[in-house]
Amino acid sequence: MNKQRTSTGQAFWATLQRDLLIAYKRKNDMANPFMFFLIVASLFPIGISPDPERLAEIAAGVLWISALLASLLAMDNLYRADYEDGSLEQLLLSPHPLYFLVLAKNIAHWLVSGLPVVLVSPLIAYMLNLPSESYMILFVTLLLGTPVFSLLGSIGVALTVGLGSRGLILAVITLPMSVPVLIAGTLAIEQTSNGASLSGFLAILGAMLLASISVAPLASGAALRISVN
Amino acid sequence: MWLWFSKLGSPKWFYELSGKWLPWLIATMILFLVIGATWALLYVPQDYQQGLTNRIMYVHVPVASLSLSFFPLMAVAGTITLVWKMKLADMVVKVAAPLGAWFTALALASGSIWGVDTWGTWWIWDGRLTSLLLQLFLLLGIISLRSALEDSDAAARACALLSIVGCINVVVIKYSVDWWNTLHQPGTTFGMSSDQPNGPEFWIPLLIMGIAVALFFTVSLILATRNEILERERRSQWVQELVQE
Amino acid sequence: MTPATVDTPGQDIGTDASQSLTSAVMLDGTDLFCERDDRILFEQLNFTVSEGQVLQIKGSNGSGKTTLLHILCGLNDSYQGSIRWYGQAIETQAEEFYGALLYIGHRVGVNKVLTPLENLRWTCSLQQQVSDTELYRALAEVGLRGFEESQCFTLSAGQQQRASLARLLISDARLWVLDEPFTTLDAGGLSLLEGLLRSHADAGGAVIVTTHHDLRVADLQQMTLG
Amino acid sequence: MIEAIQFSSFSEFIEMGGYAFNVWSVYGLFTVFLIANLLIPMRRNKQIIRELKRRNLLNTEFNNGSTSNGSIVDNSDVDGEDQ
Repeated sequence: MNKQRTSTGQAFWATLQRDLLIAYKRKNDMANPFMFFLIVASLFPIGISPDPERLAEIAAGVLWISALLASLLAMDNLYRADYEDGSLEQLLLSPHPLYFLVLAKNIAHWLVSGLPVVLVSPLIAYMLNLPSESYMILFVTLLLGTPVFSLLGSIGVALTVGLGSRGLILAVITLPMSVPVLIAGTLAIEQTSNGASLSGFLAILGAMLLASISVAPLASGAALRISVN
Repeated sequence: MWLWFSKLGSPKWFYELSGKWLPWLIATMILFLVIGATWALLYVPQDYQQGLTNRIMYVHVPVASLSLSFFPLMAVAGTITLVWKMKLADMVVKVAAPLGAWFTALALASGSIWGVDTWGTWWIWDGRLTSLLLQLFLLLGIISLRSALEDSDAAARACALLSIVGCINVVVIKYSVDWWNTLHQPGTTFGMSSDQPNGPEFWIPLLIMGIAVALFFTVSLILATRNEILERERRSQWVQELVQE
Repeated sequence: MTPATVDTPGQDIGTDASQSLTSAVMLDGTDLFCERDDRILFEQLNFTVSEGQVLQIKGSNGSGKTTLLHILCGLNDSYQGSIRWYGQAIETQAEEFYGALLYIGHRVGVNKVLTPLENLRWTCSLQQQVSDTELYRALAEVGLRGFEESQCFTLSAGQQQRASLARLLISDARLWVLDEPFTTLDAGGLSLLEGLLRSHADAGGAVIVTTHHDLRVADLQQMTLG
Repeated sequence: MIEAIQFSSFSEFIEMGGYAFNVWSVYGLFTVFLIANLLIPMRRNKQIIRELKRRNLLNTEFNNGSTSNGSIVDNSDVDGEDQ
């Protein structure tokens, strides 16, 4: 009868593995944000101008905004299935701190929806004629910034998971919150191309990432409790 | 202290007390408004740069600075809602959001009207206006979340949480927008911040208008909260007795 | 609006009823009050569940059964009154309480794209370490032999329910809280679950269950809401 | 400290040194904002009280007519004092 309790670390891994497994089994859901990113980013040259110089000017902003929108689109299925099938209740009733379990879900979600976008961003950057010395900066800043989008978005999804039509509310809640990251990310690319040093921007983005890692899962967890209530 | 706190949490107590205070508050508010507006419109000297548009400052500055107090207010009330489950605090969170949106919208409108002549355009992505705009969006998000959630208890807590998160976010947004703005417009001393009132003939009427708008903020918050109390407590004994009178 | 009634029917099957008199009170609630959107679901509700007892909660639709279960588990805290775990407030010993609690809700917590095996592995690992042999054995015992590796959306509702009930075989949780576990089960599943409840109670565990099914267990308490 | 009135005539005051539109539209918006945020809640307050009164009247009539239960308030024990 007496069995070994899992440590919080084991529960964290189990949750991470489970969510990655679900994502693997639902490849469509996984591909959608990625496709969305590609399509949105390629709409800008069509909508604004194919002129390489003008594109180079807006490329950083286009990439960041597309990444933000793709992350927002992907957010919706972070907790919805769990809410509908009751797994969320199991998550909340676990003896382990909810913080780590929510963090595991957020990490899994970012690995599936955020990381592919980051990885493909240099390709889009090339198509948008971003100066080649900015590729690395774009890549690194997106790598630091997109997890923040996921973590912040997670709060919004957790608050709205019980709602029937949540798409727009989620956007209205989440997008303004993402502005600081957007500012830091685009400024980093723009200012370093003007000769500023990168480290300050990385420090700011890193600080934002750390702050949201430490606070956002707590808020998401509280929001999930409210939604299940 | 604790007794006072729990008493304050009682909607009935608040309704009765605020009923007694309201006439006085409204009277003081009108007094300050009349003095402040007359002074601002008639007596304040012309600004050497802006001419008579400096009269707009006496509306814009108090409204804009008070609109910055909504998120802290909602965050404090939201914390009380979450921790002590005080109903009155949730009512404040609920009524403060639309009121804050009105304040922010007026601050934006007066700011852009003021800017028409200084900037030559109705809208400019000025640091202050941009962060006010984002604050307006956040407030609208809270309002729409409230209306979307059917269960009142869940709505109360969800909005309380979002207010706290939003409050932290507003601060971060403010700093990052300022930073963004200074980097994009190096060396502009253009705009409202350069025209600080410098003598007492400028700032005393501003102070009076500031007090007037703060009183208005209090009065309108109390009025809205009182209605919310009546609606939520409509089944309770004391509301029934009140209605019978 | 009427206070909930608690009565213990004189059902006596197998074990000695006096056993429950000496056993410790596991979970008790005093003076519980819950109101939802201006409607009182229950007030002055008292209950105790001791080791070896099964508490059956009955009530018409919308009488607050699920809400009560959520309150007992701490999923819902918009209530007044006190709930104690072995005589102490739950908040002071949350980790022990949640380590000893097994809850299966109306939504059973089975992800549709995962297999029963993967589902079971995750839900169990939130509480305790478990080996694959145990998982397979449990799934076989609830009648899912051969379905371990098929995705849950291909299974029937009853089979999904069984997949969730397999947890009962693995878990060493002392308190089971089950919300309408019988609804989608067939006759075989019914007697299987009843057997599980009986052996859990015999081993000193406690069960709180909402159902209208007539339970045949030794130490049964019934409570009707609404 | 208080300077003289800045305007020599009323029409000059209205003109606001050529900024009539800017200044007066801001003050106009401000006034509308003040009045709206005071009058609307005040009227709403009266409206709620009227509505509650009417509902009570209906309740009493209904109760007197159908059952002998004279209670008006259905949840009289909920006093709103609970936190």
